[in-house]
Amino acid sequence: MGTSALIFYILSAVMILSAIAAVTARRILRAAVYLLFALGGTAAIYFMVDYYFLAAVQLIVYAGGIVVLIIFSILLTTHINEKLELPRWSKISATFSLTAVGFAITTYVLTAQSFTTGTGTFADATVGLIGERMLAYGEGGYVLPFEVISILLLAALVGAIVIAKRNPPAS
Amino acid sequence: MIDQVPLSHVLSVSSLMFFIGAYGFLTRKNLVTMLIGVELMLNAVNINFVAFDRYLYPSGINGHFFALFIIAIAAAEAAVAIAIFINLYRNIRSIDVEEVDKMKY
Amino acid sequence: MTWSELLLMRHEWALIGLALVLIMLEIGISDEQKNRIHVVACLLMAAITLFGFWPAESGKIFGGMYITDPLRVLMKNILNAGVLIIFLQSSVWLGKAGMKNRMTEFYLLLVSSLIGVNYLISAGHFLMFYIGLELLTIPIAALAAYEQYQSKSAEAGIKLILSSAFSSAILLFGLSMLYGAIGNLYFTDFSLTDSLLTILGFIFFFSGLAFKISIVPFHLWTADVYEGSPTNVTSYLSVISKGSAVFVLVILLFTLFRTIQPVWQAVLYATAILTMTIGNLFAIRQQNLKRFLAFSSIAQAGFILLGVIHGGSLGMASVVYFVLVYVFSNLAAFGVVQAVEQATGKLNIDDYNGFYNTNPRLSLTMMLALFSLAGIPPLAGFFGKFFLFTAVAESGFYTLLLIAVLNTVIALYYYLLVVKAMFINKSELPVPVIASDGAMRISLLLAVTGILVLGFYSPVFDYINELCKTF
Amino acid sequence: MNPTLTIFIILLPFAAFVINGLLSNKLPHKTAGWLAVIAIGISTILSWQTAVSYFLQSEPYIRQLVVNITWLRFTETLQVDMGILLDPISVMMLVVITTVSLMVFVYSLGYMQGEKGFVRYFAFLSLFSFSMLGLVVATNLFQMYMFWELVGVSSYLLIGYYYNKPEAVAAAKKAFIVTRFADFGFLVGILILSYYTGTFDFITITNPENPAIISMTGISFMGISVLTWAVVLIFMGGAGKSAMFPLHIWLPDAMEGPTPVSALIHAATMVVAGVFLVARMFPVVVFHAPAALDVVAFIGAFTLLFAAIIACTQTDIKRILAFSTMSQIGYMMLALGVSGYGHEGLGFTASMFHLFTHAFFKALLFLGAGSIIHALQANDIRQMGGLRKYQPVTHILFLIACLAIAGIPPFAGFFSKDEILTAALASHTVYFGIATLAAALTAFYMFRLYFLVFWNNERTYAHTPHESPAIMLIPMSVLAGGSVVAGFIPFGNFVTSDLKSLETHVHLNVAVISTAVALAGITIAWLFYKRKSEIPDTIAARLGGLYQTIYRKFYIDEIYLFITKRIIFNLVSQPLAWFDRHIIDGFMDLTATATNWISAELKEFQSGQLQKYAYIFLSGVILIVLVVLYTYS
Repeated sequence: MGTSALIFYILSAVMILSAIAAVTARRILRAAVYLLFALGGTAAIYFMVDYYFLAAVQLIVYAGGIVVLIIFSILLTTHINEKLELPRWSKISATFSLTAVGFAITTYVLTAQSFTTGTGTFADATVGLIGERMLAYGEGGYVLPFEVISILLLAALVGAIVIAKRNPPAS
Repeated sequence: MIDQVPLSHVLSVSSLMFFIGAYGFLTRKNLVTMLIGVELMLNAVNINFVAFDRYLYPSGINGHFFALFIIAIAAAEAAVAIAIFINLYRNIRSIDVEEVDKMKY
Repeated sequence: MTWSELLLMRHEWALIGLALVLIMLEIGISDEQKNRIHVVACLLMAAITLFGFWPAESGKIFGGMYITDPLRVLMKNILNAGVLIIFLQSSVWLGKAGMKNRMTEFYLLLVSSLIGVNYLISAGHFLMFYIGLELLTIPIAALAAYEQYQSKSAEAGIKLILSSAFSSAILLFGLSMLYGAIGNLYFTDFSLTDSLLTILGFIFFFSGLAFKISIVPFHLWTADVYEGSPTNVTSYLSVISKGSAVFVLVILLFTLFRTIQPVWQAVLYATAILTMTIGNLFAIRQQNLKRFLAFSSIAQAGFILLGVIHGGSLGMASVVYFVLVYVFSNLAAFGVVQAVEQATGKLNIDDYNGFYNTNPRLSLTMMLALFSLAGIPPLAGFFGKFFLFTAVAESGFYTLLLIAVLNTVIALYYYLLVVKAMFINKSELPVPVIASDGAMRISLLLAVTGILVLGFYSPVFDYINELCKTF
Repeated sequence: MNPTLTIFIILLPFAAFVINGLLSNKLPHKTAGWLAVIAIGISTILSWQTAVSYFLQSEPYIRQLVVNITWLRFTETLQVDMGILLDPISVMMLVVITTVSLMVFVYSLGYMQGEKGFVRYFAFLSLFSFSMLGLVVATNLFQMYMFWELVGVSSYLLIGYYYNKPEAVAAAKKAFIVTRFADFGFLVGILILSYYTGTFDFITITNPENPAIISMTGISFMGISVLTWAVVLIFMGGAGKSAMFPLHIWLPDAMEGPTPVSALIHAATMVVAGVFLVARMFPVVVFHAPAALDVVAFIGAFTLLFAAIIACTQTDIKRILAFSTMSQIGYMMLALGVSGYGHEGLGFTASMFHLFTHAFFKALLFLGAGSIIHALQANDIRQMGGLRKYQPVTHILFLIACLAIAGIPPFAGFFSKDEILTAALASHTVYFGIATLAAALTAFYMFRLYFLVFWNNERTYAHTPHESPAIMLIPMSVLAGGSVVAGFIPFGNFVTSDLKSLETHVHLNVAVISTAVALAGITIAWLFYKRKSEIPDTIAARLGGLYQTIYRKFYIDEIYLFITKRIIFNLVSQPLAWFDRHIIDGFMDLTATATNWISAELKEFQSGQLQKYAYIFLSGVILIVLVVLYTYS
């Protein structure tokens, strides 16, 4: 086993464990922190497959943005020391068996599939290349989704503000 | 890394993360923690895209772009979701999912 | 990229333009003149809808990310017309105190969602498909929670956004597997092979889309969200959101997933039966009209699947035609519900007792809408169902046809319950005479004209049929 | 007369509907009522003109498409037209519908006077006439189906219209749903037929030499030819509208509607639509699907007897008439079922003839019942009696109708029933036996009704019943005139299965038998129901012949009593009525209950719990994956 393989397995273990912790921790704030670890681990994997830009985005937007958003909302809606109730045993067991079956099937299918390893040469995902592709409008160009997602972000922004902003109550 | 770790291992990790996320979504009582479950699921999807991209179709990096966009959309979705949570919290002083059941049958 | 190529995207340009105009107005207009925004929005939307019927060309731009052809343009036009009706029906609700200063945001969110619908239909790449789908949903989730001081509205928003996020995650998971199997996300050379991975990926992907159409067992959010949302948002969800998802489902199944037709036919066969039956069984026991219409729309979705199963141009034409009819019928029903709700706050079927005596025109509209939904000739809804049944008969699924036919009998029963309440039941305290405003009247007139004209004017189906043959 | 003018026959009532419907709040009652009456009046005149000019041309008559507009195009070959098809049966139906409608409209002016929704009532009534007329002139199956449904809708509105009783509402719904259920058989039948023949057009479809039709006889599904399936399914629609067993359950309940509505819809027009449909399809059925015709005959005969027996026990005047209608339609169906083609087509002619005469006397019976109900405000015949003194005109008119339906010469019913019996005799003795027995029962229950209402118990009423106004009596008299003379029309010259003239004449032996059984029925009714309160008087008058009286009383009366009370009433009729009410009806209620029960059991799925929803969502996905993967690997 090579070094990078070893790092991958360790990272995977950390990611999986923190993911499990994130969905079971009884203190919500801790759950958010575990989520941060899981997302950070993912970013590390992106690094390992040479997707540096994606890794950076993962850290900035996901870990930096979403997790902070989540932490804010937790602070706004719960007490720091509040412990979540444990879900009912029936719920846990039913859900556990369902997700376990789901995991078993998908893993079975994914491992049974014989993938033909890629033939093309790796297009080094440098920032420059990404930038060019983002603004290209031919085949393989992503300018259209790039523009459309700006509408989505704007709409989300407007939506979030207009809901969260408390108007003076109707007289 | 790609010459040392088989693709199926990466995919297994992502599947596991996906279903852990689903488990969280299905069992957690607090709405925010349910959202955490969704984020885990989306993250697993991203790993899938990246892994397929890097292992099988390295020349196109389409999966890479898809992952980028998923991150952005996840952020937007989370923002709106949290705005609604806060609004609910102001109305009923709770964000327990089991209390969000005024409408049924 | 030339000017004429960019013009292929004119539906989206027009809507983006509308959004910009709304933002400008919001900045430039004083609070007293806020009402004008409503007028401007309705007029511009009407202009866009009409403008959409300008003869369309086919083409692909942005390297195949965006595809357009006359059939897709027709689909967009149908949905634009639906949104126009919803705009018109919103005036009373937006005029209420507390809602007035959030009018622009309302239109902005609705228009963004409609832009999402347009991109969804024209998607030529799964990324555009996904962005379209999310752009369709996220603003609507915000709108579902728009009534800030009502916990029901927040509940609707939460149920919508969380379950939609969950379903999106499942859809994406399926999509990632399809990507793994094919290595391409453009629709143009998306060649599926028949492997376990593609089937698994397809089913995950399909469930995410089925969620938007409210196919059983992915439908459970529907009734709750419909009940809690403001009524015009409910109409949007039940007509535009569902209609666009149906359109895109048909496009995808008939082109990209053609190679695995036996798989999706089997899946649709089972879910269609479940959807029709469950929708009907639940509709029977509803008292709240919005929930009632929610389950009725679930049952209608089951009927739509009958045409999808067919897999040929007749099936496609029958689906497009049915959605067209469904847009008008459902919006007429929701329009009446909304008029009554805004005037009195009443939503229960019992509240409609003796409705005919006080509001003959509204109740006749409602009756036409319900009869059209039930499929009684010569209203448009009958032809919609008739073409769907013809499609099923042609594909040879006779058992399915029989079940569908039995389900229309059950459906008739509960639609009649409402008609009975309005026309036959007596009430001590009927709904008072409602003076609906001009915009609402125009919207109902449009919807009723649709119900009647589509039933009698046959070239519409001919036209759709021709488009589907060449698709 | 220019045949395209026939379009006005249909459009005029529609215009009346539109005007009355849109202006329901603004029009004064009188204007609205007379508007509708004038519209249907002109239609009636035009229909008679059409009939005269049509039947004056030399036979064989031709099927004429006087109006034809292409309306919907499904494929290059399959298209739907809207138009007017004139042939002997449609022309005859035009006359029947407009005439009876006109009488009912005029009658309603008096009967419904002062009712709250007067204008709406006339609007719906006009809508009904319009749809019924559109149905009979349909040039193709699809147009017929459209109007068929429209007829259903308008009758729904009319049945549920008048009384604010819950029964009326339930009845309206039941009528609509049962007939709709049947209509889906019709629709599927149309789909099959059009799928194979590539057309909806009647002239093409009913042409026995059409190769597409012949090829359909060769394709079999579950051992029966596709054509037979299609025809039987279409017949299912007809059985629903015509209240044939077991789809008849809606008709007795539909009597909750206003009485003139019953006269129009449930006696003369809508309920015979099924008969008309079978007659429409007749040429192809008789040659290529004789098995379907056997079904028609069997169901007709069964309903005929079944309904006649039940009618003997009923006490609600309108229910008696309802069951009587079912039974008479059974006659028509039976006659069609046993009919051949061309020279052997007596049954066809007889059926149409009976449809024609029945329209007059049954409408008259209902209007008479309306007149009685109007005077007494009661439906139960046990609360009536001796009305001949209070309502002399109604009495006479009602008697004429009773004689006509009982088949006493020279009233109309005699002639048509005679032809039916002849046709039945030529087919099978069992059918003849059933038809004869039912004829006796008909006479019996009609006169039971007649005696109980107009004679029997001469009670005093709290409010002295009064004779109805002229505006109600005049239409009744017109119908009574029809009931007397309609039988003398040489129907075989006009309406036949092959459009050529058919020689018909009264068959003496059949006529004697049928008249004899009818008289027997009347006599039984007379003995049993007329005398009741008069027995002491009779005894006093015949004191000298005391022995004879006792003799008669001991034997004949007791036998009558035994036969009527013990056997017919207790052993046959009542169980049948119970069966009808509880088993057949109950089946439908059970379906409704079961549906409600299932939906109540399922409601837990809709728990309001987001996570449960998501759980079901994910389970659905995984279940589908498991099933599909299992099938494909």
